Amino acid sequence: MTEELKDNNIEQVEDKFLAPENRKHTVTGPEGEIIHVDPLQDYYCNERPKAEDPRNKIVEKFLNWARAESLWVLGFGTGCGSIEIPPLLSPRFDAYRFGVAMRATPRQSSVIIISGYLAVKTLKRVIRSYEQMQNPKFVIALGSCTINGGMYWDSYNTINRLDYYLPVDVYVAGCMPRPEAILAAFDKLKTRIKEGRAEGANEYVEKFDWYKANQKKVIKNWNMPDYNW
Amino acid sequence: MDIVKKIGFVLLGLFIVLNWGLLMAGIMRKIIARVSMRRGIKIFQPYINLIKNYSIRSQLTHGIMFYLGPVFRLSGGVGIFLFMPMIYGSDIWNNFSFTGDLILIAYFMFFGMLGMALGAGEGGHPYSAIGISRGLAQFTAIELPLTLAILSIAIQYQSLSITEIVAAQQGSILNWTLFTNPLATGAAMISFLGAMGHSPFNVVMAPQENPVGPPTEYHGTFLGVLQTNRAILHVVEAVLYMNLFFGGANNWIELIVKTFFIYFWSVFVGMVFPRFRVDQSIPWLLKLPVLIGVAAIIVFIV
Amino acid sequence: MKNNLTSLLNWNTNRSNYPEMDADGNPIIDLESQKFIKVWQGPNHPGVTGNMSLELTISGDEVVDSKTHVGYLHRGFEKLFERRKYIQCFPTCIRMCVPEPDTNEYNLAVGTEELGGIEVPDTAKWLRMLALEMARLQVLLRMVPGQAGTMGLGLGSQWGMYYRELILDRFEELTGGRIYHMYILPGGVRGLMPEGFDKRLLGNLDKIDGFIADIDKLIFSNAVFKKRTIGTGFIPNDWVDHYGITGPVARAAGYKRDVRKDYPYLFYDQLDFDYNIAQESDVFARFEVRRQDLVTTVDLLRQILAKMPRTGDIRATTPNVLHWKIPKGETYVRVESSRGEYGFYMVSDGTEYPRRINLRGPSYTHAVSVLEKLLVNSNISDVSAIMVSLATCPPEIER
Amino acid sequence: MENLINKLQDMFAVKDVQDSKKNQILLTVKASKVPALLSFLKEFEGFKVLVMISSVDWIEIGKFQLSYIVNDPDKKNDLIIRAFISRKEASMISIHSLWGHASTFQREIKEMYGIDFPGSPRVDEPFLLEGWDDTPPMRRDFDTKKYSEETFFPRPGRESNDPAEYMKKRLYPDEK
Repeated sequence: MTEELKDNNIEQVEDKFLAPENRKHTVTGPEGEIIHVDPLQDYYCNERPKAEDPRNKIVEKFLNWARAESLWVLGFGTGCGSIEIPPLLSPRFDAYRFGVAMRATPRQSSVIIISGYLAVKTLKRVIRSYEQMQNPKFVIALGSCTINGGMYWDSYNTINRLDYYLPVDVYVAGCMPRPEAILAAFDKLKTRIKEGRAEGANEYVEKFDWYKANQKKVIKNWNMPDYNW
Repeated sequence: MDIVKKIGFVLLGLFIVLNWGLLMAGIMRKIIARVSMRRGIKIFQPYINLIKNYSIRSQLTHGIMFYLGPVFRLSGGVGIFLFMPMIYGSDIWNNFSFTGDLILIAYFMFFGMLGMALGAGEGGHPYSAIGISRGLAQFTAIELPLTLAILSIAIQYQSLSITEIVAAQQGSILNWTLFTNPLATGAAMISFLGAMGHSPFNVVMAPQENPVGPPTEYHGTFLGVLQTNRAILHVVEAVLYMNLFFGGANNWIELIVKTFFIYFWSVFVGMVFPRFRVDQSIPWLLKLPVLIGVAAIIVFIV
Repeated sequence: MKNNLTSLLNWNTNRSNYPEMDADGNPIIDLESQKFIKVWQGPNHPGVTGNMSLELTISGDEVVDSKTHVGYLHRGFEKLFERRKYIQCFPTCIRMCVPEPDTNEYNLAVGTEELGGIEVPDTAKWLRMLALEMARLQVLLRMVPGQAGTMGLGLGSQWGMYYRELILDRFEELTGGRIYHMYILPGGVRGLMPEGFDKRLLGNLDKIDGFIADIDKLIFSNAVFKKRTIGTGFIPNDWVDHYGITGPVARAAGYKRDVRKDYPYLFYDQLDFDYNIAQESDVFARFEVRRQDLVTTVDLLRQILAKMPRTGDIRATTPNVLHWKIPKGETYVRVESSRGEYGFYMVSDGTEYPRRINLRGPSYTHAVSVLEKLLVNSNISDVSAIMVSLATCPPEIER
Repeated sequence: MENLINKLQDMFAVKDVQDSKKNQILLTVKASKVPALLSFLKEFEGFKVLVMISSVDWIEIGKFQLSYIVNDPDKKNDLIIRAFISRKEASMISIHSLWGHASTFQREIKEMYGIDFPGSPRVDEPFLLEGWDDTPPMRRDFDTKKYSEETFFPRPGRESNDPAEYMKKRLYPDEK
């Protein structure tokens, strides 16, 4: 018992940003039994993610065509680039023509558009949204700020390179990229998917430890489960 | 041997209905896009979305009810289809229609919703719970005018069999319930707006008010099943209205044209109205449409 | 007994005393009691403008307590300005409010000119006015139908986006940029109007007149829209000064607050326009004020085009901008943006780097303190409508 | 305005009065007198609106400047009231009871400069940052470039060339 208490104490000292209700603690049940609770563990997804290999070649080719022609984008405007997303869906540019649609929930979307710079606080939410999306999933990064920090290269609160935290499929340069550029990015992404090269989700699984280490270096307040698929 | 042939035709009918549902969704999306000055999606986009959803590699389930939710929903849609006579006068296309099918269908319309409630509840997302409680509350209010209309028709035609109701409307366009019983048609068409999930009664699935509502947690194959059901449900509910109020169909072409216009009515209204809140829509539904429905019954009792 | 019966029949009871408050005026909320649920709206939620989140405690469909959480867009602009010269601040500062960037450049330019003692030529002033009003127009074209979009009437927003594109085209012609223009610099503006620009702009304005007539029919006379908005999100009169509410939100409460009239800058005193005021102070009134603003802005653009000189000096001579030492001083400059008073507090310490540039955007009060109060006892479905009616723009809160 | 300034000089010993521009006056007052001055202005002189509270770090003299901008919406006047407090153990009297949004400004200043406002609502909660354990970022002695380079994996950029030297190297490599 003392061992465990010690462990808990160490945990608490290390995670000074962890909210009190999120720390590991023990609860006494109605019949006197002691239950250990780790609020940051998601009990449905408490195993490491697995890579999902493509099926046989011909079937996969057909499925990839369907995936490419129906891109459901997570409606999460992370930065200033999101000002160009509504025009994208409006009469002038009309991305619906190309099978692009916005979805409100990460579970149903296959593309996440990182629209511009990511503040550390947003990065945490983006990672969580990304992990909740289902394999196969793709990332489009808009703007110079996701490539090298862009205008905010020396800011203390924005990340510099997105590919250290998430596997990026398509980068769009510019500040801010015009809707035409975003349409071109969708086109590029479609080509990648049809060629079977957009395996970002599997890449994320393979280099999982590296990604997690990078993410935890930046996000000091790691107030979420390690896996949440 | 006969029953095998029957099952074969039922499955074929289901296939036609599914395809027409998906196509109709594409056409409607195209019309909506044209009104908002866009070109809109490809007409076959719903098919691609469906294939994509079935091809998602990883899925996760939150438990047995979560898994069964879409199955219940689908059986609700297929159940209506099974007992719905599609084509009047045709032996093979009237499915398993029997004398009391109207009551069974009215039950099946609610059945999918209940299954969905169980599944969405187990999903664990607070917005699905909020969405489904809104949905059930509102759907009860939506069903009420429809039930009154059905009662009114049953009294009018002295029958609870859809086939007989359709038979009574044959002959001339003036024999349709639309003209013989306009009050019941009015109440039922208002209820149809709610059943189709378009504005002003779509606060259940509203993206702005609560992100997508009950299916928030559903993805991949689960979502594919829900979409399949949606395509079937839209057609069979339109077919129900067609049978009850618009004289039924003598062939598939007539069915397609009529269901298209019936469904278009809900899209048309949904295009130009924002949505009600639940606490506004329920009182609204309980006032005017219910009064019309009651009036429709009184007219035939007296 | 009778009282109970009437309250049973009346479903719009006064809920403002629910839940009970403690001595400090904070609601007593016991999450363990199962009466309340905590839900988060945002940052990943289509009903929230921009990247922001609301922590709502709800009881049934009613919000009983709300907390705003901002900082998802924090880039540390005010720190970055310390490392940049005044001219280098321009490309950075326009990103502080993305939907309407021109007010940022104008404020920074005017502040720099005031501290550095520079007089701007007349033509440049007219062109600045043109740019500012065009910016306001493109925001309002998005925002006015967007109010109906929060309730599921997306048709108006789609049309609005089309007409906004026309104005963005004119911006591209005038400045070369679509969203970020960098047109207004210290000492003047970057260029004259291109040939035929005013004819094309006037053509677009005529089209926008037609659009306003369309949304009048689609949204203003829409029964469901009125039912949703009238009486929703009521701001009491005494909040206006107590919370520093400005712009259309204050005007919808009957207050005459418009920087263009109160502290005339540029040549706004030569133009003929009036305060757009409503009294009801609910979502519908704010929407109506914005719609009036849209009409006024179109009218102002016509007046500006009629009155402005077509040629002339557009740039005062300034010292070399890379070695320009601004004298020591402090100033507060303000401009009327589409959301309200938009001000910069600038402190110079006599070097070529600014000591401090602090932005005070209207959302800073509207979306943090006012929104938190306003959401209490509202329906959870109305949250996004109220948020949009306050014209929340998260990047200017967080900078 | 002049009348008012004379009154303020008598009552609160304001000093350093400057006209920054038309209808805008800068003045300095002792930090302890700020709440009294502000409530006087609010109640009796019509300065009903608090425009903003800002802060400036004067690291050279070891002081923080707090600026309160108040506005009279009827007579259209602005006052910028400056108060200086020590940089060590910086603390200031909170004015959250005078204006509803003052606490938001104070919360931000607490986070960005580390100036404490005892009693202000939610002042200790993080406002913009999350999990920040370094020097408060807006202080002059916090180096944002260094922090960014150490934390955020900077992407190695192009070698920047001095154009004059580059041209010389390309075109006249032999010349000394």
